[in-house]
Amino acid sequence: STPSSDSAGGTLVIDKSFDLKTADPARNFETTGNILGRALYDTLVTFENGDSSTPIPMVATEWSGNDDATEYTFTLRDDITFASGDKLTADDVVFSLERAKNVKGNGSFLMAGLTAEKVDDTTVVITSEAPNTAIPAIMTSPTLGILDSKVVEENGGSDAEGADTADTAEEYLNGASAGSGPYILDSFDITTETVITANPDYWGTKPKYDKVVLRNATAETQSSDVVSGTAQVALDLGSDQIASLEGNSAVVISTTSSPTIFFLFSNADPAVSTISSDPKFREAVTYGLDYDSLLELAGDGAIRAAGVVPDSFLGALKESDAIVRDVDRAKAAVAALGGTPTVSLEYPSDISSNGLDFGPIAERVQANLAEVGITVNLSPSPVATALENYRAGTEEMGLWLWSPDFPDPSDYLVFGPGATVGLRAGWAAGSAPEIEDIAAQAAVTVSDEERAPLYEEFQTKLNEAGVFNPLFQPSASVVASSAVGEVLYSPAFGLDIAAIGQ
Amino acid sequence: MTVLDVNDVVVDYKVSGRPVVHAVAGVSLQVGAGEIVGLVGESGCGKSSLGRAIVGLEKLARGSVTLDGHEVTPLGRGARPVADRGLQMIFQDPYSSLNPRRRIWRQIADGLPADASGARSAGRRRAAVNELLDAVGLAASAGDRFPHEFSGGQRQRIAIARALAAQPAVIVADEPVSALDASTRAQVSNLIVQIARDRGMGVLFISHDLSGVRHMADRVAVMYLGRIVETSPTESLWSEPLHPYSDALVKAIPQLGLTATTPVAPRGEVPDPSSPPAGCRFHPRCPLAFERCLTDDPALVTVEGSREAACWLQPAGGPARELALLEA
Amino acid sequence: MSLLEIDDLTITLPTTGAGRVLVDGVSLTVDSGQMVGLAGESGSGKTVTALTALGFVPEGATATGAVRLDGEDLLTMDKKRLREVRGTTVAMVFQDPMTSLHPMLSIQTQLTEQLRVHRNLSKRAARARAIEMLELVRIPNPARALSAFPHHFSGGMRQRIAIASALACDPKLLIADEVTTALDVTVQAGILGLLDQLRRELGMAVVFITHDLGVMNVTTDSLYVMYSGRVAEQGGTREVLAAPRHPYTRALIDALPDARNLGLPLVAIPGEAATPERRPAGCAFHPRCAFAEDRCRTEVPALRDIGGQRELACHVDPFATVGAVAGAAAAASGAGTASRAGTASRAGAAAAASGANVGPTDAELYGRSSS
Amino acid sequence: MFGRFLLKRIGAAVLLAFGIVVVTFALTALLPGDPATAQLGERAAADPEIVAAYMKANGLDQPLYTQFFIYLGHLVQGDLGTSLQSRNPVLTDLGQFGPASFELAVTATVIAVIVGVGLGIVAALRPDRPLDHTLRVVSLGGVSIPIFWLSLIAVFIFSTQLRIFPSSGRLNPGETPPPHITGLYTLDSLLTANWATFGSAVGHLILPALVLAAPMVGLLLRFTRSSMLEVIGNDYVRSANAKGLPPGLVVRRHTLRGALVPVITVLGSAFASLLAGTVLVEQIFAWPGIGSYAYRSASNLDLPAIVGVTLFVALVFIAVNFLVDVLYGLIDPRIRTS
Amino acid sequence: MTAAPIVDPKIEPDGLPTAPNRWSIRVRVPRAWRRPLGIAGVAIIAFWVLVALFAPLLAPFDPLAQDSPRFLPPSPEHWMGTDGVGRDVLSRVIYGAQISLPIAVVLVVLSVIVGGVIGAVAGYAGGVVDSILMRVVDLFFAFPSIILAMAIAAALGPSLTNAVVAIVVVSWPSYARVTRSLVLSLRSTNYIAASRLLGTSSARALVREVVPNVAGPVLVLATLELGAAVLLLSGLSYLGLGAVPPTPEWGAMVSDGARTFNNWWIAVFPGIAIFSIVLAFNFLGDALRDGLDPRSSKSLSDAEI
Ligand SMILES: Nc1ncnc2c1ncn2[C@@H]1O[C@H](COP(=O)(O)OP(=O)(O)OP(=O)(O)O)[C@@H](O)[C@H]1O
Ligand SMILES: Nc1ncnc2c1ncn2[C@@H]1O[C@H](COP(=O)(O)OP(=O)(O)OP(=O)(O)O)[C@@H](O)[C@H]1O
Ligand SMILES: [Mg+2]
Ligand SMILES: [Mg+2]
Repeated sequence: STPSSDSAGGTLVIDKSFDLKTADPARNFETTGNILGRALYDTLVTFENGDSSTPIPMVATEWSGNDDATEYTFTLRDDITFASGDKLTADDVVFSLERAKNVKGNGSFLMAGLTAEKVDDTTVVITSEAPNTAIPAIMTSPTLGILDSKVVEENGGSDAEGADTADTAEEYLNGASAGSGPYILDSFDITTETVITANPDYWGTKPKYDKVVLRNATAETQSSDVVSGTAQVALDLGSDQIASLEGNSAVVISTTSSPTIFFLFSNADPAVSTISSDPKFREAVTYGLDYDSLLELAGDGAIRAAGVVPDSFLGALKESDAIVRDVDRAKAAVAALGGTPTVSLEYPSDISSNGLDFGPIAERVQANLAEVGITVNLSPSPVATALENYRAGTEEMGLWLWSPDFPDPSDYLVFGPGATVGLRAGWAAGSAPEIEDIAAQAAVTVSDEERAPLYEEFQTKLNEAGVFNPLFQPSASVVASSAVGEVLYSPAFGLDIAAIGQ
Repeated sequence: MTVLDVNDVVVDYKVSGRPVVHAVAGVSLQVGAGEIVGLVGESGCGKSSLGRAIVGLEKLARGSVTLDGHEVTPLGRGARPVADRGLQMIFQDPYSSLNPRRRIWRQIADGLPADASGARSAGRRRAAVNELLDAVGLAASAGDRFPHEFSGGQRQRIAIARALAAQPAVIVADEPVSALDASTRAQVSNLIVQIARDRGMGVLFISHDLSGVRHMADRVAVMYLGRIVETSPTESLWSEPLHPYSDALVKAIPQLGLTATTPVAPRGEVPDPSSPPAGCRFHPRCPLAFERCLTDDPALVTVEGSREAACWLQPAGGPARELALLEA
Repeated sequence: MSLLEIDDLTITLPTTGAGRVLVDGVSLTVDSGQMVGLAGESGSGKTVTALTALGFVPEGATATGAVRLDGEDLLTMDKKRLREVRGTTVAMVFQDPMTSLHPMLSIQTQLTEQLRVHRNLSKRAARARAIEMLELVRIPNPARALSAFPHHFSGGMRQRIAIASALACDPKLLIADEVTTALDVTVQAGILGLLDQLRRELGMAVVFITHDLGVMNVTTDSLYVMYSGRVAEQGGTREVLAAPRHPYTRALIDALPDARNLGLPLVAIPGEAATPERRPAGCAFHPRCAFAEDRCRTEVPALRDIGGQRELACHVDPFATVGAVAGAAAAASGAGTASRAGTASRAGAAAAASGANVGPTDAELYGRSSS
Repeated sequence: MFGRFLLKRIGAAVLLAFGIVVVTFALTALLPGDPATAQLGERAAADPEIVAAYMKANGLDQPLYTQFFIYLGHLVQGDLGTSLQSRNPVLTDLGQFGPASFELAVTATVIAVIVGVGLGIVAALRPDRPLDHTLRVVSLGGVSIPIFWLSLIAVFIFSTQLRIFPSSGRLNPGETPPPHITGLYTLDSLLTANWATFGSAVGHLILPALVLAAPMVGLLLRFTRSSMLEVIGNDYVRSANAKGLPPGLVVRRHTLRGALVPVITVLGSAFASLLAGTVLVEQIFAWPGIGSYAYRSASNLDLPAIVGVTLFVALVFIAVNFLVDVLYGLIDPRIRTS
Repeated sequence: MTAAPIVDPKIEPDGLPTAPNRWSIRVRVPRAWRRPLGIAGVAIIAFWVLVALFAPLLAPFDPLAQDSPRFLPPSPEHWMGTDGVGRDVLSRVIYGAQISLPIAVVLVVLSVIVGGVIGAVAGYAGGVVDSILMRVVDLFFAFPSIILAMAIAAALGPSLTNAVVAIVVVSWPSYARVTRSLVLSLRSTNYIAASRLLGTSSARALVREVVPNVAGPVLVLATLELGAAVLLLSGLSYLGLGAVPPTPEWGAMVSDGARTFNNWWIAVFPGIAIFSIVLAFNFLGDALRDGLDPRSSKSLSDAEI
């Protein structure tokens, strides 16, 4: 029963701290589900393993957009068959995309404003209401994995409007996969482990491992599992745990920076707090934070977030553009505020990202700001409760993270005033017209050359406003047993299982 | 002069899932001032239940208890009416009858009537307590101690002192000496007799020890299975009992002396009080039982002088018939 | 050879400081078929002494002397043999029938287990024997009783079952420790009758322990009166109780309500009983004794033969002659009169009624002289 | 007699279950969190349409009292609702996680009984000797040790360092669970003669069960000892000794039988509280049981699951107590007949 | 007719084996403590009380200062090493005593008050009042305590105060049960009956006669429960439902250390602190229980589970 990993055809055990909810790609939008979805379903386009900058062909061999980025045409392969024996056609693509939109799941927003239409059996056109250069990038999302429409419909699936109640295929999809990906679903369990086996009829490069076990394990156990050989790949080890594995010949560690951004915000809504909404306070925070000491907590491989857009994305700010701590300026700002400003900082206490907990970061923030005369009371909550306040925009200060929904800087316009995340920080529309203008412009600009400076400017202005303080991008590490070799972190999907050992 | 009049008292115990136990099934009894009335009977016949019912610790299912002409009410939530406090009780177990956490004198002082002025001078109360302690033969210094520092006999004296504090007209003493050693038993029995005589206080002395009762009581009531079967002056009961059960009791006592004979046990076992036999309750064990006893339940009637009996062999209004002769 | 011979038994419990002597130089013999009584106040060592006849010594205590049962010394016997002896040669019945039977085991188990162990009987044979035993102790419907549990029986019946259980393996000696104390007089009379009958039918010897001198008087042949771990006086039961020689025996009798002292206050023994922890030097009874002399305070009186097959441990022996008794009575009676005034009429009636050979004045005498 | 007893018990259980549903619902009324936000993703939660659809789909748009009555209606039909997290019927989840916890708790109990009762007897047979004093310290140590800390140390020593036992889960990764017969992997694999799985299941079970047993060992040791001592002092044990019975028989038949009743009470309560108390251990050993389910449900505001788990554990508590009473009856005839 | 007592007038309270004077109360309580485990318990508790009182003097560092390197193993400078944000673990363990001890006491006092009053009322009033109150107690007993605590803590948000509330909610029933059973057995005692016959009202008898007798056993239970309270509190903190960072609470510290257990010192030392104080309370409670009379200790052990 010991999993063998040295030879092709063996079993691979991957430790992951589960946030799995469903195996129905259209309803999934969590990391573990993405890893699974990536292995079970093909998407129109995808990314090279370890990369998230340039979409590459998958089901679609080629694609092109019109000039104002409102219409993209995808040409499909015609040699893909599903397990049922049916051929993958444009109908399946349209069904899958429309279904993802209409089931109103966590990932449905990807298709918001988009419509997929079949032109012929191998051509699909996606139109957008507004210019949207991110469409190819969006199409890489495992949420938009392509299902065997016939099988899914037979099992209660629907792609029509009202699918949120009409579609009942989830139960079926939790028991069997209806895709054309490199793996097929063997057993699905959201708490212990989910097993997939190689798809014998896969049209692309055959994966190395016949059977892959995705196993739910806490970060604490992952490290001992991968050392002892219980698991071959560990995905959630934080830098502190990795540090203890350094030099261990049994494992290979691959570290890159993750596109996740940890950020702090000070609520700009005077109704929530007269202190945090004061620009002087924001200045004090912005210059009072000791970004280097925070980066230290994030560990080796983490990098300073100069702006909200992560470094690997178009339009990211250079590290040299990042805010530098200026204690005097911060103190002066505090003095201008008068007294000892006291605020409460809320953060989710029961989740971690890339092995990083929010607690120590919050404690450090507290210590940093104490140095410049700001008293911060920490208010950790289970994420379920904290999210409620966060999303309602009632947190005085918050410590959160943002992971890209798709690898395009447009995903970061939500930080603008009046946008989703901006509102959570009490930053109402109209409170910073200049930034809003830039954001609006960036959203509709098609060419990369023009887009990049716009996003840079957007971020610089965000930093100046100080509502959001981007802290760092943590490192993303994958630890694999040396028999498996280096396993790359995938910024877009978390992990590309089929690519392991290739 | 009768101070305590117990009239047709019934005490029931209801335990869910079981038939009601008539622990006391219609008992009438009088105690005069300065009189010591013994109440004897086998274990479980309802002596304690009757005693507790008399002082108000048990609810009466029927009947009444009258003290000095006014009816005594069972204890409620509130404080007991002053008039009822003339009835006090002394319990069998000297260890559970005193609060282990309170000093003796405070426990005794609880019973002292409030001063006329309402003022409760601690000094005066303490003096009263000392007097009571003296009356039961304890040094005043005993008042400052806790119960665990006393032996069983001393505790019973303290319990008596506490009961005396309320200046009772009648004390119900529920086997006050049966838990004590023979020699201590003598001391406490003597004390009770002396106090009753000195203070003109009635005593209902419950006991299963007939020879002890013989020594103290003026009159003895014999109880069997919830009923009183005979009430007689002590010596009459002893020398010529009216009821076969009284006779059996007397004969069962092992005696001292060179000529003492082996005691004789009545036949049979004590029946279950929840399902007493029909007719006379004693008939299954009675050597003299005849047909009528199997069906009709004899009432307690005055037989001769101050003697009462509940037996078909002893007709109301007497004369008393000697059982030994009937047997022969 | 007597069935049970206890010879100069001393049991000491080593505790920090002075050891506690529970039993001090007790000698006792029981012949076959004899019923021997042990009397004395609580804590005088009756139970501890009797239990040595089963080879039981209190946990941690050391016993010196000898306890010979059928010639074998139980104190030096090995454990296996001791177990054989228990139940077969000697058996025991305890005071409280409510607790001496196991509440959760059927009567059958409790009656047959020793038969199965000691006699190697089959289940069926053991059962037959158990029925026989229950019949012997007059339990109605024995077959049904076997499948019942102790709580189904009244106190008297339980005590009879306990006796049946003790007798199952035909012991030669039965230790009955206050077997009637917890029972009503009527039930007690039944048990006493039963014991008497069994002794006659089975020829069994009994060591009978009780506080109740009345019970002692009518049941036992010979009597040992113990005080504070020592034998105070010993002899034929009726003789001892009718004419006690030890002041302690006398005091015990005088404290009993009886026809002799009817109408008189009962006479209590002053002071508290000596305990192993606080045992006075010399004669342990001397602080409570009206006749104590200097010698009593220092010198432990030895048990000596006083004729009539009686033994006494008292230096003074105040009741040796009637004359001595009368003299002491005269000396003390004056002081006693005042308190008696209230009960004088009853006392007179009682004196007339009293026919016992110990006159009421003796009792008064005793009470007075101690106060 | 027994039927009446049973009926009374069932009545009490139903009343208690109702009380628990009421209290849990009342509690959820206090919860500030919004289950929809807790379950929905970042973007989805920002879309009021999706939120509304979600609320409607899960009946969360109704006022609480309506939800309560709807829940009660379903409850009497044996439907505990659907978990918001797993989207399985809560009953299905309980069916999956219940046996896991049960297996763990039963194993821990068995270990604790063997060790605790055994040592308790040893201590009672030689009271106030050095061994007894040592065992007293052991027992107090057992009930004093923070179980989460003990778990961590056990994992660190036995899994990470010595690698004797696996640190998490019920089986090796990828191993197929035995066919579902009882849901207890050890038992199921035994029943299907699946030795490899059995070995793996046992290997995974030992460490958490040992840790979980530690406080129970302490409790049982102390209770057995004091209960034994109390019984040893009883006349009926003296009687048995006076009958010359062999010491083994006296202990087994007389002493132990009398001493067992209080021990069984403790055992019953301890077992019932174990099921609820596995939260910490299951958390650390990644044991997919009721405890971790409860923790996840509580922190994700998964109301149907919270109510379901609470109800389940309470019913187990009642059932175990009932079992204890029945056992009493078997051991103690006085209770059987009265 | 004079009232000259027939009985020996010189009878004095005898000296029973216990000390025969009014010192008895003072002599009796330490007797339980004199057992070796009792002494050990008292000593450890005293140690921690002193540590808590003099924490500022004893702690070598500020427990909140993050100015040391992270993850330093134990060394002469940092006896217990440093944690993940560079705080001195020893100093945090020392300051932790200032949190765990007073909170455990507050917790137990609150539970005793709530449970004691409810139990006493139920036991003394009897009848319907008793039935209703006891059904409520049953309900809380059947309620899985940690789940209840989790739900409460999750509902009200993690904080020490809320954890205290949660623990009180789950722990008062055991006091209610003990108090009730003690009161119930006392209610039928003869001294209560005697006192009532002398004219004491039932409420007054409860206060004057019952409460002092219940106080002892409840105190013992409370001592034992102090340990349980510390455990439950640290358990909740471990789950992130109790103490809020950067509070140096022991359970929370173990939880911090659990993530990187290879830096064992972060979790091990606070764990030892918890263990030692709980053990001490149990030692003391156990010794005190030995000093109780059998009946009370039986009600205690019945309730303890
Ligand atoms: N509280 C009670 N509940 C139910 N039954 C009771 C209660 N108290 C007494 N009984 C029953 O009532 C009957 C009479 O009991 P009671 O105590 O009055 O007898 P007693 O004559 O005092 O006996 P004893 O000599 O043993 O003290 C007994 O059968 C007893 O079992
Ligand atoms: N197992 C024991 N360990 C220590 N001391 C004991 C033990 N058994 C009895 N004693 C002590 O020995 C003394 C004699 O006790 P014993 O039981 O023989 O007295 P007794 O005459 O039978 O009294 P009772 O009439 O109360 O039964 C008492 O002081 C008692 O405390
Ligand atoms: Mg009675
Ligand atoms: Mg004895």
